[in-house]
Amino acid sequence: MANELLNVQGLETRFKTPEGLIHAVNGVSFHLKEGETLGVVGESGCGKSVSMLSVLKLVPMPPGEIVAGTAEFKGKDLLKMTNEEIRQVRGGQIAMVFQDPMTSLNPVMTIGKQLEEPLMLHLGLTKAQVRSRSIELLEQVGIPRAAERLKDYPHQYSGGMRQRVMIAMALSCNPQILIADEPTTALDVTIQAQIVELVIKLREQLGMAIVWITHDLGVVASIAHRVAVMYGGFIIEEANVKDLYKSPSHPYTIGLLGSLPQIQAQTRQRLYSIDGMPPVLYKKPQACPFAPRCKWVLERCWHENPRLEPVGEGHRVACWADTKSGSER
Amino acid sequence: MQNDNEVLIRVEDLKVHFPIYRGVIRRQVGAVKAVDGVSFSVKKGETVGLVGESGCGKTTTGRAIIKLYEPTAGKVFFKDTELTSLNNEEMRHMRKDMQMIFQDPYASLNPRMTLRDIVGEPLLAFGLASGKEIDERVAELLKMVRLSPDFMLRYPHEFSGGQRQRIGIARSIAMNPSFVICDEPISALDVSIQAQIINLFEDLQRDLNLTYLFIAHDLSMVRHISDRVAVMYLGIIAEMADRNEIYNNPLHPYTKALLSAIPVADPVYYETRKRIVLEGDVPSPANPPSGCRFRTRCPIADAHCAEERPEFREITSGHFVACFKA
Amino acid sequence: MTNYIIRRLLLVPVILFGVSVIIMGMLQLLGPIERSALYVKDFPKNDRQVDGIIKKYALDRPFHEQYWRWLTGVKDPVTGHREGGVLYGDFGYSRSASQPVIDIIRTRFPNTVELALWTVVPMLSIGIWLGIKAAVYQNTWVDQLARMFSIVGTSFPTFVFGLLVLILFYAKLGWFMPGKMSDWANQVVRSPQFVNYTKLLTIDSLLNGRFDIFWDALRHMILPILTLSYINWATYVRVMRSSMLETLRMDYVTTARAKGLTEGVVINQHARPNAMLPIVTMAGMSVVGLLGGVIITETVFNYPGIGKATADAAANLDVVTTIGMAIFSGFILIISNLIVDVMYAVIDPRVRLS
Amino acid sequence: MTEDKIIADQEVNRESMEAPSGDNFMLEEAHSDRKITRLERWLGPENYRILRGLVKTPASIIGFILVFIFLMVAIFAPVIIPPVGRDPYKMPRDGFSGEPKPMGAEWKRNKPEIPFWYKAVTGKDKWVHILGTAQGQYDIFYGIIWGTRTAFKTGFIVVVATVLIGVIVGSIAAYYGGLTDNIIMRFVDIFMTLPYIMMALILTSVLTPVLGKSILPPLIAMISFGWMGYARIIRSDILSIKERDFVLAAKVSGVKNSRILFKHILPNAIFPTLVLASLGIGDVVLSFAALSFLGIGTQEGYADWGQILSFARNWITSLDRYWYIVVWPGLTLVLFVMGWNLIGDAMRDVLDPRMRGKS
Repeated sequence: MANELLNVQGLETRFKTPEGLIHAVNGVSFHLKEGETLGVVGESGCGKSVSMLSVLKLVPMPPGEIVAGTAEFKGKDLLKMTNEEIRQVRGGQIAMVFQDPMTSLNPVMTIGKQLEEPLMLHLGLTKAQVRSRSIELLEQVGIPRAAERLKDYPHQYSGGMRQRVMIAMALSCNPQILIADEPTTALDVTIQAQIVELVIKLREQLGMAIVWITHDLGVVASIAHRVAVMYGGFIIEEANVKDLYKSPSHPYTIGLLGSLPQIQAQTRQRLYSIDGMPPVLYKKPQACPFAPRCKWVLERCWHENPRLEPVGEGHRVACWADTKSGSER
Repeated sequence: MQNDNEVLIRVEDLKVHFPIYRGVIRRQVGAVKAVDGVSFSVKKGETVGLVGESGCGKTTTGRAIIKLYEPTAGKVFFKDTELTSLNNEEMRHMRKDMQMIFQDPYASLNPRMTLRDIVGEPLLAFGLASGKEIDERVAELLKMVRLSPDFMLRYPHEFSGGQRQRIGIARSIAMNPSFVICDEPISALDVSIQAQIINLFEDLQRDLNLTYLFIAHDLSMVRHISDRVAVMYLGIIAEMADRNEIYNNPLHPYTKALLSAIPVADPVYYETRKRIVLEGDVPSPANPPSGCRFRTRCPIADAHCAEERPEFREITSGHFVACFKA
Repeated sequence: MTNYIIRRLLLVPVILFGVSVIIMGMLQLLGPIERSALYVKDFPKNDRQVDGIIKKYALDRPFHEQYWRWLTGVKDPVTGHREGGVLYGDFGYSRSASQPVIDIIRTRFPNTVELALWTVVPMLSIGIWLGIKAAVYQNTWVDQLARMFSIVGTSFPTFVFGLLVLILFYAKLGWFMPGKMSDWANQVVRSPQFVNYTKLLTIDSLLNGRFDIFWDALRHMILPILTLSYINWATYVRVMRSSMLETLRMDYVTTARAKGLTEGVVINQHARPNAMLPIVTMAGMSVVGLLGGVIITETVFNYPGIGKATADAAANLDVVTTIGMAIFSGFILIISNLIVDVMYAVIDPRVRLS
Repeated sequence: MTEDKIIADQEVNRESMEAPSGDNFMLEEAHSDRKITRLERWLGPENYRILRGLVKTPASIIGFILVFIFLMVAIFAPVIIPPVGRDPYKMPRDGFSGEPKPMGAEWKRNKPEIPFWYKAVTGKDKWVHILGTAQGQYDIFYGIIWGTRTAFKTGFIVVVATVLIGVIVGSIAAYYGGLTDNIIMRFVDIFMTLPYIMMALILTSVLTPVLGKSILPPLIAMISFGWMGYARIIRSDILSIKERDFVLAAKVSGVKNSRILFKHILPNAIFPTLVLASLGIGDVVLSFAALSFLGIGTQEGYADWGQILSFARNWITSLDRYWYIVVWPGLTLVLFVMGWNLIGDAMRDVLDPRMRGKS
């Protein structure tokens, strides 16, 4: 496809820990089109953050290790790039925003200094240009008195403001892709709404593609065009956002959606819950990782790991069972 | 249970201030007014939800009720007993009947004690059981929270977050309390586990006739489990009403904003929803704004709001609001 | 920050008071008669003299009176001449060195300062540099070597190390020697032509244009400097390594990398300034370490600084001198701790701007 | 689109999920796949991790071996070289000449009995000064072997005493808090301002006239100025544990204060202190040797490593000939301290806060 920006195939990443090898990502494939927002959803430890960090080779190595896969960005494999080449991509063409705005900014460096680094590095602006661009950026993300606040240190900003700075920093070089790694998880609901609103506004202005990683199905529904659900280091379902919420097809997705209370419901309904717990991936799953918790589980699920197969227009599911009928696909 | 109108807990104008020391000789220069005048009551058998953003004082309120923090002012009545005047030993005995579940399941269990010791500790503390009896009761409690009694001699680190939270719940119901404060019991858990724990809470309430004060920041979960909901902002209760009333007919501008900020797992919803996005951040509780606490972020505030603090008044039956404009 | 500095400054007299009380308190272990000998130049010859001293310094009185006399001294009612009084700079008379304690400090302290100054600079720079390298190349041979060096270093007692280098470089090779300077150099330095600008021999010799004396001084100082440095290197390498490792795991380092910054910028501009914070705190502690270190090092190398004076006095049970030295070094430590705290505040904006 | 429509949509979705809805099945499996040993159960996860981290690295194993060898030497000192005279800690002297005797010189006076191993190892019938003598004809080999006992003795006494004082003072400060805490900790600060070696030196020189020249004055001095670190650590550990949720939970469960302190707070707070303290033996021995080296403390001829080394101070100009006075006791001291430091270094790595919670 011509307008395909990023194409990741068969990505595998694992970590060495004192307890043994953790297989965090076990073969993740997805693509991202220009201007599109992809939501990546999953519970803690499902490998969603690690996959995205792997794409930019930001996984700490050691203990991390990218074992297999390709990640083609505009036709070039990011994973095969030299450190120097991928450095040019980071911050310039693909930028990231992290989960905890409290720890993601350098505490002993002014906001202004941290903002200007990518500008000078990737755009090669002069001092004066850098300054006016910094002020412009801060204003763009809604920070009042931007010129004065450049001199401030991160601890003088509130959590929401810091996340705005992080976004400003990420967008400073007009990246084609913004990877947002749970950017609102550490924030309060009203601040989260501010940030989501801001990103939607900036997306319209700048037209970048976004990968939005989160565990919150609600936030994804408000911002994503397409959603990938992850479990046990795999993508287990992927669909257009409306299709996914209207007709979830993987038992895990069904369970996740069912376990959320309905905000409109006037009477109390019992929540649907998934039994058991997410797996700890000391072994690379050879069968479906969700089988032990699945209510549709079939004999086949215990031996063979299903691959993502299309079930509808742009809707792919990795499951042996047809959740509509309960029988094998 | 709605028929039973007996009030179990009544909080009257509760204040908890933490002093701030500064300067050369560490003089007290002010106080963090974490809770600054909160009144509400919880009826027997019901669940009252206490929601608010971080720093609004909801956890402090919960801890002050059970006297983990000493209240600065105000009164707390449990049944007929006034708690703030009790001494430590008297309060210790009250805790047979009122319990608490903590937020972080990793931090709330002593890593050096077995499940038996953890769950059985309240029994031991009140000298109600010993030896075999404790084993039997602990096994029973573990079954009630759907954990295998075989786990009795294991240590907390062998369990996942959800399982640990079950252990904490088992401990809290060991003495058959009538009132349990749940302090953000699900916010540290994964989505798929949250529903398990919520269902467990509902089952236990039904089986043991428990009364809950359910503290959380997740409005949709609070609405799901609560009979009545109180919304806190910066140390005060902004609005309190029946669960459907507060969601269908919010009166306080903060409640409205909070409700519109809830992420709803439905993309279609966002095509029509009009969002109220609040400007700015929550002010510091050490230096709260004059008059109405919310006026600095309120879209409809006027000069009057800065001068006077709005009274927490009943608009319609059971619907309380602290706002002049309501 | 001004508030912070004022608070720290106000603490100085409090700590000094505490230090002096502890030191004086130790003296209470001795009886009044034994203590009376500590206060005077000549050992009292008969009972009347002893009684006189006890009366004069209130040695049979409660502790606070003794302490007060010790602080302020005694004014002779007839001559108006003051005797004793730490506050007036009278630390008593050193029997082991046959001169007033304050004179020992005056003549010998510059020597110790010279030694310390030469030690601190290489110690800090090499220690920090090696620690960072070890952290950045964690688990490579650089790291292993640095760790080994740090463990061996911290295990080597100063005096063993000092004696070993003496065997090698002095007794066997004759390259460097103990003491402060050769006899011929001593004569030159004492001559009126030689001007003592700073009392630091290495600097004064250069200012006087006497490169031969500078070289001589250096030959005497190299072994003590090495001895004082290596143990501190070892500690700095270890602390810097673990601090750097911790910093490299921080989110803002990942942010810096995600911005596309080069590894050099990430390490030198983002990680290092943060990793240095604990080092600044440690610098205060290493002044304590240095003061302990000079006692032994100066003794081993027969270097005439206050450390050797203290050791000699202690070996001769000359309590007055040791106490004078302790008060003096307590003072130095409090001042250096103050400087370290202020430095910390300057480096860390979270402290500076609060 | 209206709200009703949305709800209807969701109800449609619900229907497609025909599986039983949300009952809690009994959880039969614990979370952890790992086999959990009895030792781990007993120590708890944190302490088990510390212990495991300790025996895993090669450096700490070398450390343990070194310490073990020294322990054996201390225990079997009388077998290695039988004591001479009434006080075994008094180094036997072969005459009164100042000049040290070289290694292998014949031992003429005050010889110990010949132990069983001697002939087999050295091939000689009579005692020689295996490692030479120090000034005053003190036998260095004897001093090193019996000095090992001195080292363990001093190290053990000082560590136990300082930890005891530190834990008591630190717990009192942490438990009472407020003004008590403030006063105690300022006191600790003041003690910590003073350079350790210097204060130990002074107190020893004050105590020596009172108690006489023996091992006692330096021990008391080192205890007096060595406890503050432990007080600080235990205080901060107690304070951090005190705020942990499980302590609050115990309080809410109606547990009495004394039980909270002894069952919940202390067991979780004290382990790092105890482990670090036991490794402090190396430092204590080093300081003790330094005091001896400076010529204060024990009486001349007492079997301790620092004292043998101090003899070298008088022979600095001829150390090329008498190197053995420095090298053998120096090497012994270095190996002893290094043994403890190797364990301690591994310990510091495991106790490092950034490693916590990683398992």
